Parts: sequence; C-alpha cells; structure tokens
Amino acid sequence: MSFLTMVYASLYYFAAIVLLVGVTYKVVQYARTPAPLKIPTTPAPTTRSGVVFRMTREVVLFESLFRGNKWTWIFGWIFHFGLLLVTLRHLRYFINPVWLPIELVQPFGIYGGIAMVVGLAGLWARRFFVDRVRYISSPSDHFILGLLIAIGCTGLLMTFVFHTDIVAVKSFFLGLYAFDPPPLPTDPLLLLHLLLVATLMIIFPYSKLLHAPGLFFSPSRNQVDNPREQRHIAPWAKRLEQD
Amino acid sequence: MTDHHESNTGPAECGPSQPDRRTFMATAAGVTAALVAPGVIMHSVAGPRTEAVTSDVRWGLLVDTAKCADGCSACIEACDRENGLDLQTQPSGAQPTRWENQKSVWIRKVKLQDNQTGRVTNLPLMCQHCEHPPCVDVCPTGASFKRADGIVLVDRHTCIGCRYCMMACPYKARSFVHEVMSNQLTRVPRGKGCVESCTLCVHRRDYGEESTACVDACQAAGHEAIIFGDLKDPESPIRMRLAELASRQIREDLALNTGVRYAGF
Amino acid sequence: MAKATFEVPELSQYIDVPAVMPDTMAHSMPFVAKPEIQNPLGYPGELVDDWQERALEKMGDLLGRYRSLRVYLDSCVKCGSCTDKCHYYLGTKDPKNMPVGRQDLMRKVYRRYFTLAGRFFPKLVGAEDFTKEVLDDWYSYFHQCSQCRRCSVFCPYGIDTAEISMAAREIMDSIGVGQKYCNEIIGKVYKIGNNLGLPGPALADTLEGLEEDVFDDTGVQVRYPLDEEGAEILLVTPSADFFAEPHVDGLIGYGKVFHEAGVTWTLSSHASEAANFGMFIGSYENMRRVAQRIREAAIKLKVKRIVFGECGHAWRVAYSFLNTLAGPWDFLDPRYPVPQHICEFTYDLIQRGQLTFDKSENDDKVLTYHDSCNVARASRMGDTPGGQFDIPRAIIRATCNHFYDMDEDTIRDRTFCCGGGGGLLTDDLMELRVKGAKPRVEALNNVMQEKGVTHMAAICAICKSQFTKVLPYYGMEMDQIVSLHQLVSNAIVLSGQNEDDEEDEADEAA
Amino acid sequence: MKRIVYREWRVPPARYWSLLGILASVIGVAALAFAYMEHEGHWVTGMSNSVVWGVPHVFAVFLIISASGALNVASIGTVFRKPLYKPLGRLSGLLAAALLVGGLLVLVLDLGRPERLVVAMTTYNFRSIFAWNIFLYTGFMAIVIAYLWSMADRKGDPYNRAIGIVATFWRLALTTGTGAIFGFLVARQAYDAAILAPMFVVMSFAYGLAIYMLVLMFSFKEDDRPIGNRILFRLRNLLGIFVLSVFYFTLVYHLTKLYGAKNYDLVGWLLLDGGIYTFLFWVGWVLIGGLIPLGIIYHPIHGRDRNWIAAACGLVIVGGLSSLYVIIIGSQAYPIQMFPGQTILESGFFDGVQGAASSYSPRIPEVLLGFGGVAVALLVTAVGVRVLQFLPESLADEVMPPDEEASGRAAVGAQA
Amino acid sequence: AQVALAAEMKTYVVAGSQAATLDSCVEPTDIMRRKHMEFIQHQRDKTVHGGIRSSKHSLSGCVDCHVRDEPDGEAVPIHQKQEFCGACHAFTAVNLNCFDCHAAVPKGPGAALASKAAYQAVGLEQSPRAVSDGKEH
Ligand code: HEC
Ligand code: HEC
Ligand code: HEC
Ligand code: HEM
Ligand code: HEM
Ligand code: SF4
Ligand code: SF4
Ligand code: SF4
Ligand code: SF4
Ligand code: SF4
Ligand code: SF4
Repeated sequence: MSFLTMVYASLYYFAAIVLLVGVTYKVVQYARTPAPLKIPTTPAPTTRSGVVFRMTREVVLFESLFRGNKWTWIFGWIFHFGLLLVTLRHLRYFINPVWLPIELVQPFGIYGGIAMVVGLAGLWARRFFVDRVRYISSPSDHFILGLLIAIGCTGLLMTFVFHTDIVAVKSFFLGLYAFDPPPLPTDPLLLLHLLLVATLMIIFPYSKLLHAPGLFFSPSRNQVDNPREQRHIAPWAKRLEQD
Repeated sequence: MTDHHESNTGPAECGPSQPDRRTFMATAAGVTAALVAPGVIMHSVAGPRTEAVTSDVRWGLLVDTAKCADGCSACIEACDRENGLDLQTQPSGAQPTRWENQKSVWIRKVKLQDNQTGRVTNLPLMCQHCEHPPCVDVCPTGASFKRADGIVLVDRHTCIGCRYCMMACPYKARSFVHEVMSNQLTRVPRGKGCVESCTLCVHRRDYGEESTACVDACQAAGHEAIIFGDLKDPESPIRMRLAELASRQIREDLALNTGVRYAGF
Repeated sequence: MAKATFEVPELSQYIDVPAVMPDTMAHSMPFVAKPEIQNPLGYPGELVDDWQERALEKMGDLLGRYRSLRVYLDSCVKCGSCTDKCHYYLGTKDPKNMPVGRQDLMRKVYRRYFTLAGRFFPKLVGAEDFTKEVLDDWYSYFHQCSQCRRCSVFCPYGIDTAEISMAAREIMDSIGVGQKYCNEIIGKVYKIGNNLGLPGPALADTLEGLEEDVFDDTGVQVRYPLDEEGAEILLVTPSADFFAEPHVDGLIGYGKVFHEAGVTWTLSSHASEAANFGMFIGSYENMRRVAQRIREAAIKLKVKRIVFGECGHAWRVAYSFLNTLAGPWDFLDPRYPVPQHICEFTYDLIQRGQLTFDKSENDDKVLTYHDSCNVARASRMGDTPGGQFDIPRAIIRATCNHFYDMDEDTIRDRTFCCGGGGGLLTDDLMELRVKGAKPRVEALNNVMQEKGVTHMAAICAICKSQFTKVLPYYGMEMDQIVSLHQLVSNAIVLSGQNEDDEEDEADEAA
Repeated sequence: MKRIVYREWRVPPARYWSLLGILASVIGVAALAFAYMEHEGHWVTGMSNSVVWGVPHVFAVFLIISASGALNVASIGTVFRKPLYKPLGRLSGLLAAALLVGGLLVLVLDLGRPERLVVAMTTYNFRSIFAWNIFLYTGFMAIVIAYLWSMADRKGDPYNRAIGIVATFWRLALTTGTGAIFGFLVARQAYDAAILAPMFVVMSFAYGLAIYMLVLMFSFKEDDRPIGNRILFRLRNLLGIFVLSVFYFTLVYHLTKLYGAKNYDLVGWLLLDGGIYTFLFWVGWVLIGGLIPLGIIYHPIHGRDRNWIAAACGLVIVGGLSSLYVIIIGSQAYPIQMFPGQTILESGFFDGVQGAASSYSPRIPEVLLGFGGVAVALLVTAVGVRVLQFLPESLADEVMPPDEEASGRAAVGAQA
Repeated sequence: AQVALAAEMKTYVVAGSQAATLDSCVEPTDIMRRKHMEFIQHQRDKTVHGGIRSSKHSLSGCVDCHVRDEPDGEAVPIHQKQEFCGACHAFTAVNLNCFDCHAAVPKGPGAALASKAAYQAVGLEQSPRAVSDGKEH
C-alpha cells in the first residue's frame, strides 16, 4: 500500500468514527434529555401523524424558513436539494451493486452539484450584504460555507475538467470496508476533495451542522398539541410531585 | 448476421447479387483504397476521410423520371437495406395502418398524373438536400445541419425529437423514429426519438465509395434513372447529364436550390 | 399625558426593517430584586461570590433537564430568518434584540464551556467567557424579550428564544440576580393569592359593586359570586379584571354569559389569579407552586369545571401546562376539557343559539382584533388547530357589525406582541415597552387610516394594560383597547332585560 | 386611495387538500402516460410522420399563449395605468407563470428525447424561431417573477411600471413568436401566413382572460371573498371584445388565404369538406368559442349573471382548444402540395394520394399528457395563492379604486 | 497526475475480445479510464459534422476491439451487464444510451472499415474480424 493510500485510509477511518460516534452521541443525548413542558408552536397538529406531516414539510420544504425569509429560503433550499442530489449520486461510490433508484437519479447529481454551489454562494453573499446577517455571523459560519463551496468546486472540476478514475475511487472505498483498500488515484483535485470532505465529517458533530438531527428533536416542532387530553410529565418533574 | 441478411434480401431481381458486390466494394475501398481511387471522383478522398469535408464539392442526385420504371422499387429496397431500415419491425400492439405511417421512410416512390395532359410520371422522392434547407433553419438545437459538402444531416446526438424540422420540410422527407430499435448496423446508428432522413449515404461518402445505394440499385436493375455526383464539378457525370436534360426542382418556387433534381416531367 | 425621555418611533405604512444600531438598548434594565423579594422564592438575595461557577452549574443542570435548551443552543445555523421578526428589534434597532442575537448571549457561554470547538477555538466559533460584562448583557437583554415566540414561528428549527430567556432568567435568579417586578408579584401570589395583592374582602366588595352596576344597567340580577362551594364552574381570571378599565368590562361580560347559560359559577379568593409569573422567570418549581393553588381551590369548592378568563400567558400556562403542573384532573367533569377558555364557553353557546345579541349596541365602534401572542402561538381553543384565531373572531362577528383584520403579516400566528409581555409590564421598562409596541401600533394605525377602525379588542390582561399605557405615546386614545367580552357584554340581550333600558343606552351612545 | 390588502387563500384544509389531491392524481396519471410514451416510443400515440404534432401540442400551445394572455390583466393595470386592474395584477402574474410552466412541461415531455432537455437549453440555433422561443419562454418566466416581485415587494414598486412595460412587450413577442412557429412554415399551406402571429396575439388575450376569470371567480367563491360587479363586468366586456377580435382575425385569415388563388382548395377543404376539422371549425371555433359566448356576454340578463359569465369563459376555453386543434392538426392533415397541377396516384409515404388528407386520431396517453399540463398549471396556481399573498382580500365595488376615467382626469389635472 | 497502479486494479477487458490479446488501448490505460468519454464524444462531433473517419477514437473501434466473441463466433453485445462497457458502467452506475442507436456488436457491411483507424493506431492493420472470414457484416 502506498504511503498516500495509507494516509487517506487512516484519515477516513478516523473521520468516519468521529462522525458516527459524534452524531450518535448527540442524538442519544437529545433523545434522553426530557422535554418537561408542552411547547409546540401553535397552531400545531393534534395527532402524531399530523406531527409527522408537519415535520416532513419542515424537512422537505423548509416551510418556516419560507415564511420567514424568501431569499434565504430559495438559496437554502437550492443548496440542500442540490446537496441531496449530490449525496445520492455519491452513493454509487460506496455501494456495490448500485441500487436502481440511485442509478436513475445519478445523472441529476451533476446539476445538484451546480445548484449546491449556486445556493451556497447566495447564502454566503447574504452574510456580507445583509447587515443583520453580517452581525450574527462568526468566523465558523464563513468557514463552513467556504468549506462546502470548496468541496463543491473541486468536485465539479473533477466532473467537468480533470476527470479522475472513478473505478479506482470506488474500489478504494469498497476496500475500506474490508480493511484492504486498493491504491487511491493520486489526482490532486481528488485528494483535495477528499481531504475537505474528511474535514467536514470531523467537524460535523461539533458544529452547527447539528441542525440536521436537531430539527427532529425540536420540541416546538415535534410535539403533539394535546396537553388537555394527555398529561405530559417529565421524570424529574414527577419526582417533585412525590415530595 | 449472415442469416439475418439473407432473410432481408429483397425481390430476386436485385437482391442476391448485392451483398457480395458490396463486400467487394467495401474491401476494395478500404484496404486498397489507393488502387481504386484514381479515376473515380476527383474530390472524394479515398479511404476513411482524414480531413474535414469542405465546400469544394456539393453532392447531388439527378433523377431522370423518364427512365424510372412503373412498378420498380429497387432503389427503395436498396436504401432500406443499406441503412438498416428493413430492420424495423412493427411493435406488437401497433395498429398496422397507423404503423405504416409511423415507420421510417427515407426514400419513396411517387406516381403522379398531370391534371391537364394525364401523363403519368414515376419518381423516387427523398430528402432534396436543399441548399437553403428550411429544416436546418428551424431546428432549435442545430441538430439538423448542412455538411460542408451539401449533405443535409441530423446530428442525432443533439436532436431532441421536437419534429419541428418535419413540419418545415416541404417534401415531407423526414421520418421520426417512433419505436425502440435494436440490431442496428455499425455504419448507420439509428434509434428511438430522433428524426432522420436520407443521408446521401454519407458513410459511403466518407469511406470514399463513389455512389449511393439507390443509384447502384437502379443501375443494377438496369434503369439508370438516378445519377449521383458533384454538382460543383463541371466535369462530373451529373453535371454533364444536367446540361443535356431539362431538369427542375420540386417546388422551385420556394427557392431552396435543392441538391436533388428531376428531369423529364 | 405621555412624557417621554426617549424618542417615540415614527409609524410608517409598512413594517420597516431597520439597519442594526448596536447597543441602543444596553442601558435598559429593570430594577433588581431586593433580598426580601428573592428569598421567599428560594433564591439568593444578591449576587453570590462564586456566581460564575454556580451559574455554569445551573446551566448544566438546565441543559440536562430541558431538551429545548440543549437542541436550540446547538442547532441555530445563523440563517437570519428570525432577525427581523422580533418587535423589540424592529422598535429599538438593537441587534442584541434580534432573537438570534439574544440567544447568542447565552450560546457564546454555552459554546465556551460545553462544546469542544468552543473550548479549543473560542474565536472561531464566537465563544466567550462568562464575565461580568456578559452577565450585565444577560440581565439587560433577557429582560427585553417578552417571550412572545414570534421568532420561533419563522425559525426553520422552531428555535424559541422564549425558552432561552426563561432559562437565562432562571440561571440569574439562582445566582441572586432577580427582576424586581416578576419576583415581587410571585411573592404576592404566595402571600395573598393574586398579583395585585387584593385580599378576599376587597374582592367580595368589588363583585358586589359589579352586581349592582349590571342591575342598574339592565334590570337583570346577574350574579358575580365568590367562594361559593358546590358551584359548577370555577372561573379563574387575571386579577386586573377585578377593577381596572377595560378589564373589568370583560368580567362583567363573563358574568352575563354565565347568567344566560344558566350555570352556577364562582370565583375563588384562594386562586384569584389566572396569571402565572413563574413562567416568565422560567422556574418550573415556582410555576408549579402557583398552579397548585388552582387545584386546591377546585378541590375545596367542589367545582365540576374550570374556566379561564381573558389572559394570554395565563391561558398558555392553563392550556399547555396546567395538566402537567397541577393535574391530573380526574375529579372534574370529564365531558369538558380542563381548563376551558371563556371564549370557548361563549362560542359554544353562540353555536348552540343560546345567546341573543343586539349587534347595533357596538355600532359606535369599528373593530379590529389583536391576537395575543401566547394565545396565538402557544395554545389553542376548540378542537381544531387555529381555533384560537377563529373563535375570538367569530365572537366579534357575532357581536359587532364592523370588523376588519389588520395586515395578514401581523395577525394570527404572525401576530406582533403588544410589547409588554414576559414580565416586562413595569414602568421601569417604559422605553422598551413603547418601542416594542411599534409594529403592533403600526398595523393598528394602518387599519385605522384605511378602514376607519376605532377600537382594538384583545383577550389578554397584559395586552390591555400595555396598550392603555402605550397608545397615548403614539397619539392614540387609551380607551381604544377593549376586552373581547366587553363587546359581548354590550351586545348581549339578557332574558328578561328591560327594553327601555336598551333604548336609553342607544340614545346615550348616539 | 385605499391600500389593497392581499391575503393567502384560506379555504378549509380539507377542501384545499382534496383539490390538490385531485390535481395531483391527474398529474400522476399524466406522468404514467408520459412514462409509457417514453418507454415505448411515439408509436403508441396517434402521431405519425404525416401528423407530427398532435394533441400535446394543442394543449401546450394553448397553455403558452394563455399564459401570455393571463398576464394581460396585469399589464392593463400597470402599463395603461388603469388602477381598477391593479388589484388583479398579482394573480395575473402567478397564473401566467403557472400556465407557462404547464405548457412547457407538456411540450418537453412530448419530445422524442426529453432527457436531452439540457441540450436544448445549452445549444441554440439562432436562425430557428423555436430557439428564440426558448429564450422568450425563459425570459418570460424571469420577467414575470420580477414583475411579481415589483408588485408584491415595496422595494420593487419603483420598478413596477418599467418591468410592466418590458413584460408587455415581451409578452407580445412571445405570442408572436409562438404564432411565428407556425407562420414561418412555408412548407405547409395553411400555416404560411404572416397573419398567424397577430391572430395568436388576440387569441392569447381571449383565452388567457377566460382562464383568468374562471380562476378568479372560483378562488373568490371558495374563500367567500367578494367580487364587485364593477370589476367583473369590466372583465366580461373585455372578454367580449377579445372574442370579437378573434372572430375578426379568423375572417381575415380565411380571406387572405382565399386571396392567394392556389389556396382555394385548402380553404374549401377546411370549411366544407374536412371532416372532423370542418366540424371543429364551425361548431368548436365559431359557435362554441365565439357566437355563444358573445351571445351570453351581450345578453342583457344572462350577461349579468355570474354563472352565465363563467359558462361563457368555459366555452371560450373549449372554443380555444378547438381552434388550436384545427390550426395545428388540421393544417398538418391537409396534404403538402408538392406537385402543383399533378394528382398523386400512388405514394409510398402518404403524400396525399388523390388529395386525401392524413388521418390522425388522438390516443389516450397523449390526451392525458395534455390534461397533465393543465393540472400542473392549476396546481402551481393553487399552491401559489395558498402560500403567498396573491389574492386581494376583496374586489367589492366599494374597496376598488375609482374608475380610471376619474383618476385619469385627476392625473391630467395634476399634470396641468 | 501520477498514474494509479493499474496492475493492482481490476481490469474490465474481457477474455475473448481482441483487446485481451493486445497490450494497449488507443491511449494509455489510465488516460482511457479517465477520459474515454471525452475522446469518443470529441470524435463523434468530428465524424458527424466533418465526416472524419480516420481517427482512432471511434465508437465502432471500441466495440470491435472490446467486444467478446462467444466460442461459436457470435459476438456478445458490449453494453450487456457482464461485458466490457456494461460491466464497468454498472459498477459506476453510469447509464449509457449510446447503444440505443449504435450497434453493440460489429455488424453490417463496412463495420470493419469503421474500426480500421482505431486498429491502425495500435499498430494493427485492421480488425482480424474483417479478414478472418468473409462474414464481416
Ligand atoms: C485496438 C484495440 C482497442 C481499441 C480500438 C480500443 N481499445 Fe480500449 N483497450 C484495449 C486494450 C488492449 C486495453 C487493455 C489495456 C491494459 O490492459 O492496460 C484497453 C483498455 C481500455 C480501458 C480500460 C479498461 C480497464 O479495465 O482498465 C478502457 C476504459 C477502454 N479501453 C475504452 C476504450 C474505448 C472507449 C475505446 C474507443 C474509443 C477503445 N477502448 C478502443 C484495446 C482497444
Ligand atoms: C439517437 C441515435 C444515437 C445515439 C443515442 C447515439 N448516437 Fe452516436 N451516432 C449516431 C449516428 C446516426 C451517427 C452518425 C453515423 C454516421 O454518420 O455514419 C453517430 C456517430 C457517432 C460517432 C462517430 C462514428 C463512430 O463510430 O465513431 C461516435 C463516436 C458516436 N456516435 C458516439 C456516440 C456516443 C458516445 C453516444 C452516447 C453518449 C452516442 N453516440 C449516442 C446516432 C446516435
Ligand atoms: C474502466 C471502466 C469503464 C469502461 C470499461 C468503460 N467506461 Fe465509460 N465510463 C466510465 C465511467 C466511470 C464513466 C462516468 C464518469 C462520470 O460519471 O463522471 C464513464 C462514462 C462514459 C461516457 C459518458 C457518459 C455520460 O453520461 O456522460 C461514455 C459515452 C462512455 N463512458 C462510453 C464508454 C464506452 C462506449 C465504453 C466501452 C467501449 C466504455 N465507456 C467503457 C468507466 C468505464
Ligand atoms: C435533514 C436534513 C437537513 C435539513 C432539514 C436542513 C435544514 C436547513 C435549514 C432550514 C437551514 C437554514 C437555511 C439556510 O441557511 O440554508 C440550513 C442551513 C444550513 N445547512 Fe442544513 N439541513 C439539513 C442537512 C444539512 C447537512 C447534511 C448539511 C451539511 C453537510 C447542511 C448544511 C447546512 C449549512 C452549512 C447551513 C448554513 C447555511 C448558511 O450559513 O447560511 N444541512 N439547513
Ligand atoms: C468520501 C466521500 C466522497 C467521495 C469519495 C467523493 C468523490 C467524488 C468524486 C470522485 C467526484 C467526481 C465525480 C465525477 O468525476 O463524475 C465528486 C464530485 C463531487 N463531489 Fe464528492 N466525494 C465525497 C464526498 C462529497 C461530499 C460530502 C460532498 C458535498 C458536501 C461532495 C460534493 C461533490 C460535488 C458537488 C461534486 C461534483 C458533482 C458530481 O459529480 O456529483 N462530495 N466527488
Ligand atoms: S428536403 Fe427537407 S429534409 Fe431535406 S434538406 Fe430540404 S428541407 Fe431539409
Ligand atoms: S427533431 Fe431534431 S433535427 Fe428536427 S428540428 Fe427537432 S431537434 Fe432538430
Ligand atoms: S442516397 Fe442513400 S440514403 Fe439517400 S435515398 Fe439513396 S440510398 Fe437512401
Ligand atoms: S430503382 Fe430506378 S427505376 Fe427503380 S424505382 Fe428506383 S429510380 Fe425508379
Ligand atoms: S420571543 Fe418574542 S420577544 Fe423574545 S426574542 Fe422572540 S420575538 Fe423577540
Ligand atoms: S431563525 Fe433560527 S436558525 Fe435562523 S438565525 Fe434565527 S434562531 Fe438561528
């Protein structure tokens, strides 16, 4: 195994562990923390299935953001939808045989990549041009946007200009599963792309990227509006009752 | 492959002899192109073309309707075979009469009667390879184009199948591939969803063959009603014939300056 | 009457989002609670020495107890969607009044002490030490949030700044930095039974007076009972309803409605307060203690149902938390939800055709309706989501001929807070209250100009008090704000009511 | 003048979602039809090498020109400074965008190689009117969005009129361009006429307005919002004028065709002898799409009845579809005249043997595809009015701005 | 870019094809892996518009050289999942529609001519298929 392959293999083992353990830890932590009071933002659904529907609208359409700010919504949505397509397309590097639905959406991933970068650029522009958003932006906000744009641009360059050996890339990742990765192509763009992606994976559990799992645990969105019908009480609050 | 071909050979009058002769042609033009080339058409490059076509030539056809025989369809069948149109099969479930109007036809026979004189004329009709082709003007993607040597083609890699060119062609020369294809020939790729038409046997042009399938067939059938050649070369047989015969373009009023000319009607 | 030591914002035709002007409100701080106010609530009397440690410890404790806090502190992506949604930002231009700006006051401390990134790269992620300056900012700006939840409506993750303000106030209380207004009131509830400190006999007096007034007006003996054991309904209403205009007109209305419904009802001197300021200071324990009084009163008076009077945050605590804090309510009549809102009660009667109205009694007014934020965004009425918007409007439509809504962006769940909620209804925060009312007053002003609206109805004691105080700053009349049940009271035709009286009143009005 | 208040469409959720459900299922069926056509190839449609554009194009062209017509209402408001029409502007913009989306979708899904859409979007042949139309359509979309923004956002207000004027011209160009798609086809006798372009323009006015009125009346009725007679009758009268103009152009079209002597046979065929096309011309185009609606609109009693007005709009739409069927398909069915003075006795390719017209009968998948386009347009509209403030709260007479005559005078006065 | 060690890589060249008997593709293998699509697309435009048939990146050439012949001489369509183009594209989930139109086996008169230039590029006169027996079509 060449030195480079070894470095990247270890990097990816490390990043994957950080990502998995970190996100699992956070999710478990969220799930374990009680929500002692009913605080859905009303009007809220009065049934579980209603909540699922509300959540779906939030996740798929960013409904609240739509009501809040159309510009952010349009860019944010373009970015995330693009990211979704890119992710689906990328699955082909990690599963073998590739599932049919992935094969079918795969070509759209390229447009997804373009959309993603466009969306990110719009979001970034807001951070400079809207004074309120400028005020609340910290270096890490810029950093994450820059990181994602860099990932997108290196990827797009590979797709359109400096092709890499996809077969070898895929073999490398499949090899990681078996702890025996074949050599990784040494195209600089690919290495850069992968380095940035590993960075993203590593910072995920410590950064605002936690919004993705966080949304599902937000009490103002995921609670059913039925406090009069059902008593809702947290374990620690129950203890108060006993004294 | 061989058996396939046999099953598709047309009426006996021109069929069986074809394959052999063409094989010979192909080999001759390919392997020993240099030997065959001299004396043939001056402008055509012998062997696979290495330089892009230029406008030094303009390919065209001259149909002498007087010679075109009633009841003959040799050119049609030859074209179908040459270009793999005979491989079209009616999709199961298609209604036969509609299918007749949906399958591709690059060249067809038309039989006319003059309203005044009652004179009957037979002629083969294909893409006229207009100099100012309306099909090219209207094509949104530029898939329809006129090659420098005057051949009007569809680049089927960029054709989106909008069929606007078919609306625009005054000769109804184009066909839309309505069904899924299989078993195509290597030299003539064609498939569902694109528009196509007579290419003046463009592959033959590029491999330095001297004539088209229809011309060869007509000759083989003994009619010699079609002549192929370079309209720009005063020495070429087609120009010579054009000088001899009174010829016209179909729908001359449209001023398309067609590359296919008709004499004798 | 309005004398201002600050500039009253100009109203415009539309919601203008101002450019940020940092620190315009840094000086705004409510009075700090004295030890004698703090102690009864179980808090240290003044800033303790090891405050930083204790505060962080408390923060850790709350993070483990409230999922909302934990998720909200982690999830914000600084998208900016909430930035122009807070009425305090719109009115004061202070960026720390942008909801996310306010959250960040706590988030930067959270990041510094509770996350890896903040521990190692504080500058990068905007983490900061918990210094005295930060604490001062906390005290200032977490008392510039009326916990109206408007920001949570527009946040893609539903991040509710109110939850964070509550937690911050709880942390500050726990290190001895309490707000005088809220904590004093909670103390009064413990001691006397209501926010205003009205003792039982005073209540009885007032209610007797009401009965007389109503009889004079209508010739009908409408009762306003107190502490009547065995009554069917216990009415819990904000203590403001007992004396101040326009609140008391609402109380008169409730009585008339109960009268027409033919049910027996009573108020309680033990639970003579619907408001629960425990919520404002984010203290589960205090909130629970206040709520328990209602349980005790219900048991003592052997009532079958509990109905709440008009008050926004009281209704939130009642609707959303009462079952949790003081439940289960298995000893009450299971056919009715516990608790019920007086509007639900009235609406139900209207639906069943049991009330007769003479709408022309309200013809001197052209109305609009202010959705009180806690009703709109933190609770419900009726069976279907959004009932809290439709039911009050249906009542207004049933009792008035002229009604127009304000601009769509400023009503229903997008309603603007009156500016006085969340424990800020105190004179030491007058500047904040006036500025914070701007967006609401602006929308009101627009319908006044365009539709000729004269009055705004509300169903919240805080809103009513706030507007009575604040409208004059904007050149409007303090009596332009009315109770919803005041309209009911005006229009309702009591059975057996004297016809002549009615005409008299009509003449007067004309 | 009072400020116009716009509010989201707030029909009860059950009703709203069932409406969306119905539209979505129509779209779903259309999607299946598309998948079938795409998988099998076009042989499953009624289209052939003779009639190459079928029912999908009828729908697509109808929707596209209606889109342009729907925007007309907004234009009248801004460009011609008729304040009465201003409150109608936003819906007009939305509907225009929605109809265009629906129409283009049908057009694209009927392509032989729809997956090459991106080719169509990236490679252009600038001599092709069709390629220009791609620009016209995407440009239209962008302009409508800008226009909507300028109507809805206060920051956009200063640009409103400028954008409105651009939109108006763009719109005219778009319909002219669509008409020119046919008008430039010298090959086909029935098309080869400059008058097709202006004819498409007036058609677009009529059909777009009819759709607009139906959508407006429906959405207002569902949400209990009032529409005053003043504005409704205004729109009705306008519709009357547009239908009359379509009539006029139909007449001129046939007259110019007759003028060129070589077209006698074509006109004769169409008016007398064209089978389904003759029927659709007289019954669909002339009677249903023209005479009956005009009768209703100018009827002293029915003309004031909302149900009758709605019926008139519906008939105009049916008539519009018929007229486009005649124009688009009839003209292809009529054989190309390649050999003047000759009769074709036999042909290997349906060249109008003995003058016979080509046959075409629509197949179910292509019709479903067409309906899918309509459903998409309606769905976009329904979602649009629900989530954004497109519909004015009221169009009752008393809240509407004064008639432009009055304000026009005022404006003149102000200038003087 | 440095060359990935091709030797360690799985190869898709199938036994029974001409390619299996040869050392090199029309370009070095690692370049082919990365850029073959550009080559053929480029060639495509040159051929269709310019009529140039003599350059080495012709699709017919790919097919002719890489297609696998069954022992009985029947060629197996190259885009099938187990075959050269098909297997690799299945691995990378790339859907090609080239073979909607293009013959996936050398077929018909003149097929050998179409692949000739590609063969010449690697130093062979022409496809052995064309000369081995007379049944090139
Ligand atoms: C003259 C024969 C020949 C022609 C023509 C040819 N190839 Fe190849 N190709 C080969 C050979 C031999 C190899 C194996 C090279 C090696 O093992 O390194 C190969 C390898 C490849 C590979 C790498 C496969 C792998 O698994 O590493 C690709 C991709 C490829 N060819 C594509 C094409 C394409 C596309 C064309 C048409 C432009 C084409 N080839 C034309 C002979 C040919
Ligand atoms: C709809 C039919 C169709 C499709 C799909 C198609 N082609 Fe072609 N292709 C053709 C036709 C027709 C020609 C012209 C052949 C000629 O002129 O001799 C051609 C020629 C070519 C040529 C030049 C001839 C040769 O053999 O080198 C190349 C290269 C080519 N196509 C590549 C491709 C590629 C790569 C794809 C897929 C991405 C593709 N084609 C898809 C129809 C098609
Ligand atoms: C070594 C594996 C491999 C082999 C063998 C191979 N390809 Fe590919 N091919 C690829 C990969 C990987 C891609 C896609 C690159 C991407 O997704 O960016 C691709 C893409 C293409 C594309 C572009 C498709 C598009 O949608 O843009 C064409 C055309 C193509 N291949 C033709 C061929 C043909 C023809 C053959 C057989 C002669 C062939 N390839 C053999 C790996 C291979
Ligand atoms: C369930 C999945 C997700 C949902 C529902 C979601 C939702 C959102 C929303 C609503 C926003 C705010 C709007 C905006 O600024 O765009 C946002 C912002 C953001 N999201 Fe996500 N997201 C998800 C997953 C992800 C993932 C997986 C990533 C990263 C790889 C990501 C990266 C970001 C970034 C960087 C921002 C901030 C953009 C900015 O700085 O303005 N999101 N997300
Ligand atoms: C380990 C994970 C990843 C691997 C192995 C990987 C690999 C690749 C490769 C090989 C390409 C070139 C595709 C081609 O040439 O056709 C590519 C493109 C791209 N990548 Fe990644 N990538 C990874 C993760 C990501 C992530 C997390 C993102 C986004 C946040 C991303 C964004 C993109 C984009 C936008 C493109 C261009 C569009 C496309 O071809 O899909 N990649 N990536
Ligand atoms: S005959 Fe028709 S297809 Fe051929 S070049 Fe002329 S217009 Fe084009
Ligand atoms: S069908 Fe193809 S060739 Fe004809 S106009 Fe459309 S894109 Fe051009
Ligand atoms: S020139 Fe070739 S393609 Fe054209 S009709 Fe004759 S045989 Fe057919
Ligand atoms: S082969 Fe010659 S004679 Fe026979 S139909 Fe064709 S052109 Fe006429
Ligand atoms: S809860 Fe209300 S007051 Fe507090 S930050 Fe949010 S919008 Fe502002
Ligand atoms: S809307 Fe929510 S996520 Fe966005 S900045 Fe505000 S609090 Fe953060």
